[in-house]
Amino acid sequence: MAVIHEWVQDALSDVKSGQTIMVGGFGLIGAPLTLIDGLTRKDVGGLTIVSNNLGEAGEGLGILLRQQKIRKAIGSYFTSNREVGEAFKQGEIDLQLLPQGTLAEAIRAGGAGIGGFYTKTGVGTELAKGKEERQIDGVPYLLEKALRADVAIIRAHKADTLGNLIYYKTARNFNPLMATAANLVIAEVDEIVAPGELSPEEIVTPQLFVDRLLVAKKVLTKEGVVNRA
Amino acid sequence: MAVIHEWVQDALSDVKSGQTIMVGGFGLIGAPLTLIDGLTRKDVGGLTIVSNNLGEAGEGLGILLRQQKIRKAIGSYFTSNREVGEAFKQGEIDLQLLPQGTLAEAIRAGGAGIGGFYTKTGVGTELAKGKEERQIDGVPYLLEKALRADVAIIRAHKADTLGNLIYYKTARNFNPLMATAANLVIAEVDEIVAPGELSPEEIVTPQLFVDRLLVAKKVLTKEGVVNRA
Amino acid sequence: MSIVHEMIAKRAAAELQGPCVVNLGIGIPTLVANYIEDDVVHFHTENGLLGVTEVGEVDPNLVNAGKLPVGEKAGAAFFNSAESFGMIRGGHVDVAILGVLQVDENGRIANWAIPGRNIIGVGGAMDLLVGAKKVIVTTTHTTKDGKSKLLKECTFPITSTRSVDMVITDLAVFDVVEERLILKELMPEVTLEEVRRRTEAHFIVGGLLDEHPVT
Amino acid sequence: MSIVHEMIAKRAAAELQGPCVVNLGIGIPTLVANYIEDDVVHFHTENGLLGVTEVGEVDPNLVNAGKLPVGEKAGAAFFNSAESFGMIRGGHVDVAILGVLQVDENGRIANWAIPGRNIIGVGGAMDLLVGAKKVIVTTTHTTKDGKSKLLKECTFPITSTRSVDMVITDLAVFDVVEERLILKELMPEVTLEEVRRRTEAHFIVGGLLDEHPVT
Repeated sequence: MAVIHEWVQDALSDVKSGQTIMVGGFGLIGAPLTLIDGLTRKDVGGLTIVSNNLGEAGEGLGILLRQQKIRKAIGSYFTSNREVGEAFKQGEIDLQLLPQGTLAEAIRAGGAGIGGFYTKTGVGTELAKGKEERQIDGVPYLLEKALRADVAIIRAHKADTLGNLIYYKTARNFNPLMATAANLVIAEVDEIVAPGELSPEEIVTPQLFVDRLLVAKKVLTKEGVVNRA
Repeated sequence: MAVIHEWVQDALSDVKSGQTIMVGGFGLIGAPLTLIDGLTRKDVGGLTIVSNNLGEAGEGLGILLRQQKIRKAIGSYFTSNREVGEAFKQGEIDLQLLPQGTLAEAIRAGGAGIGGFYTKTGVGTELAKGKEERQIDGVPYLLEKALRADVAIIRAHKADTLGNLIYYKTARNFNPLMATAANLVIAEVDEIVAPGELSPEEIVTPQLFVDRLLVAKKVLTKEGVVNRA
Repeated sequence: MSIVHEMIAKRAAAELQGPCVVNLGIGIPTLVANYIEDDVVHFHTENGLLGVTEVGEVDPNLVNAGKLPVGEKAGAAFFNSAESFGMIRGGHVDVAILGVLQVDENGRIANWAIPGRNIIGVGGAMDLLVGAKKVIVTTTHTTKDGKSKLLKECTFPITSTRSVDMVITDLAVFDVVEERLILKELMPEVTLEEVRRRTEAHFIVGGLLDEHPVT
Repeated sequence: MSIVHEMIAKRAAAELQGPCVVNLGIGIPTLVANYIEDDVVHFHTENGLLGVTEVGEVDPNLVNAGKLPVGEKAGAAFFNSAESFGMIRGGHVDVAILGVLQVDENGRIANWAIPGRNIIGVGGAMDLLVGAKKVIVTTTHTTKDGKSKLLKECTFPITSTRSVDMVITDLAVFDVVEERLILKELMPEVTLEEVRRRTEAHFIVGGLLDEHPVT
């Protein structure tokens, strides 16, 4: 059940320094660009960010990185922003690298009350270091722990006023998972419609997961990130 | 990618005695009634059935039970068919009882290459017997193993000819999960349409999970199970 | 269902205030929906629907966890069983209202098995107990043959090590605080003496005991 | 992309016969789709689409794992990242075609990290290695400075303990059988001698070596 906010700073009002924040998107695709922009204008620091990437150099979460507001990042592919590696070498940021499927599954587990799970992915590799390995029916698996966050900021296509969400093409990615795995879930959307306008069969994120809604003001277009007219 | 079958016995042609078979449905709702009926007419035995229930007395999977074709059942609620308890007392059937959420999660895990998972559900109860308990971040969890099957028979609403599936209201239940967790997946549906007729955003079971399609001949109506005109 | 059941359901309904997601068990809990007019109370049924409302035209494929026909309200959503129990286990359901066979004096319940009977089913009971933020139990105070359902210890297998939050019977309402039953209200025309006589479990009488809360 | 890359991609495309679900990695693998006309070959991209086809009108929110614009064909489906990797890890993807940095003589690959460089990313590589039924590697045979990418042992961190099934380079095609590289084909105008000279890894020359399979 969602509250609709007009201003991004109102939507972000309970975000505090030191929190863990999940951020949807695969690079800029499906990223909550308005809410990320709001974070760059907010006086918070020491954040732990759970997101597949840290944006690109100076774009999206890449701005938060430059602002040194990120203490730690948990993701699968930081290569898309070469400044992450620099910051890591300088000791400015902690990184936890997970295979993309493990990242997605760990977030889903966090949202579903699953404490951890055994995956085949990563067994025998550098990313298995420090993780418990266990045979199940003769096959080796790694134990991976669930991930949860204080806040999730996500991007969807349409919401109804209750907070039900549908997504758009490959902008779906991590967003429906993160919607389940945080204490406070804030979604930015293209459009907010009345309950009943979204088919009950096509709703991807039922409203019980969503706390706050905001209409997107920054959107990804063919020409890059622009302010919506 | 699916092959369309006209006759139920062709759709069931690779089902063999001793196999593990997942059967969709919550009671008769969303159960693949045509395929179950096909199983009752097929010379197979010693089956392990994974299904929330074993139908009702003399209905659905309840017929297979009377035919003594079921060696073992894994499910969450056998109470809806009192003959299950009788068969169990007589030693005619093995039962493995799981909480409904654990059953659903174990099937999903089997389909997703997850070997096992830690759930809070059932800790400290009779259903925890013989299961590993483990603290994660100070909270006790039980280890539950993934479930897989040789064959899944499921019920969907519409398919396209590739095998993409959508479901109907609460007849969805376990069906999309079982579609992922068996070596051979057979779906019965109300209607088969051309690719592109189902919206890519609303498809619940993508076609890579589905091997065989059959149009339902036995359907659940307000008057009970009837043959489709 | 009897008047007694309706009275219990009505009292449980009074607990559902403001925006909340509520899962109703089979039996008395199902009746609770009849006493809710608030549009911000959303009913979840674990077989895969959020937004349950009263049945309009009967659809055999639109049912609740008791396999009874229901309706879907505007803004409802359907989902699969893993998603549904992810909601429950993951702490996204605010309140579960459940029937029970027994409650012990620590507020733990037994509601899924009777040893020696052909009742071999647990369904969603254990998931709801570990996952719902608040669990309210609705039950007749005694069995048909007059035995207390509120016992020192459950003789049937427990559903969870978690204590419920509230027990509503035809005689009284108990809060469960720090694993102790606190008598909070008496139902109309019920005396404290009667509750004492018909309750095996030890309970504490609350400081502000209200004898006639339901009018 | 160069003619060499196109040649490698074309050879890989020849492996995709009949109904199959194929995941294409970034780089040379992406080119493979250009050589597939068979309607029963379905491309999966791990960011959430089955039914990738060539891009029509560019949509910034319709991309592949390399974040390049793609199209969706009739019968395509979108899904979230957990569902997508459930498909991969769960064994529902028939073939993965991947780029590599190095291959060892047991057919194990390194394709996700270069120690000392600011490349801190693994993406879906490890999931594809453990989950895809068949893994085909496409790569130039040597690095830009002429060093063999087929090594006795990988010097970069390996992606999985699983060996791939086939290695396709601009010089040759190798099957991996019981963790050994079997030279299966030579690319046009390439001699066995040249392959030997430019390959550090030990390999076995297959019995039916075909020197000019691609015309």
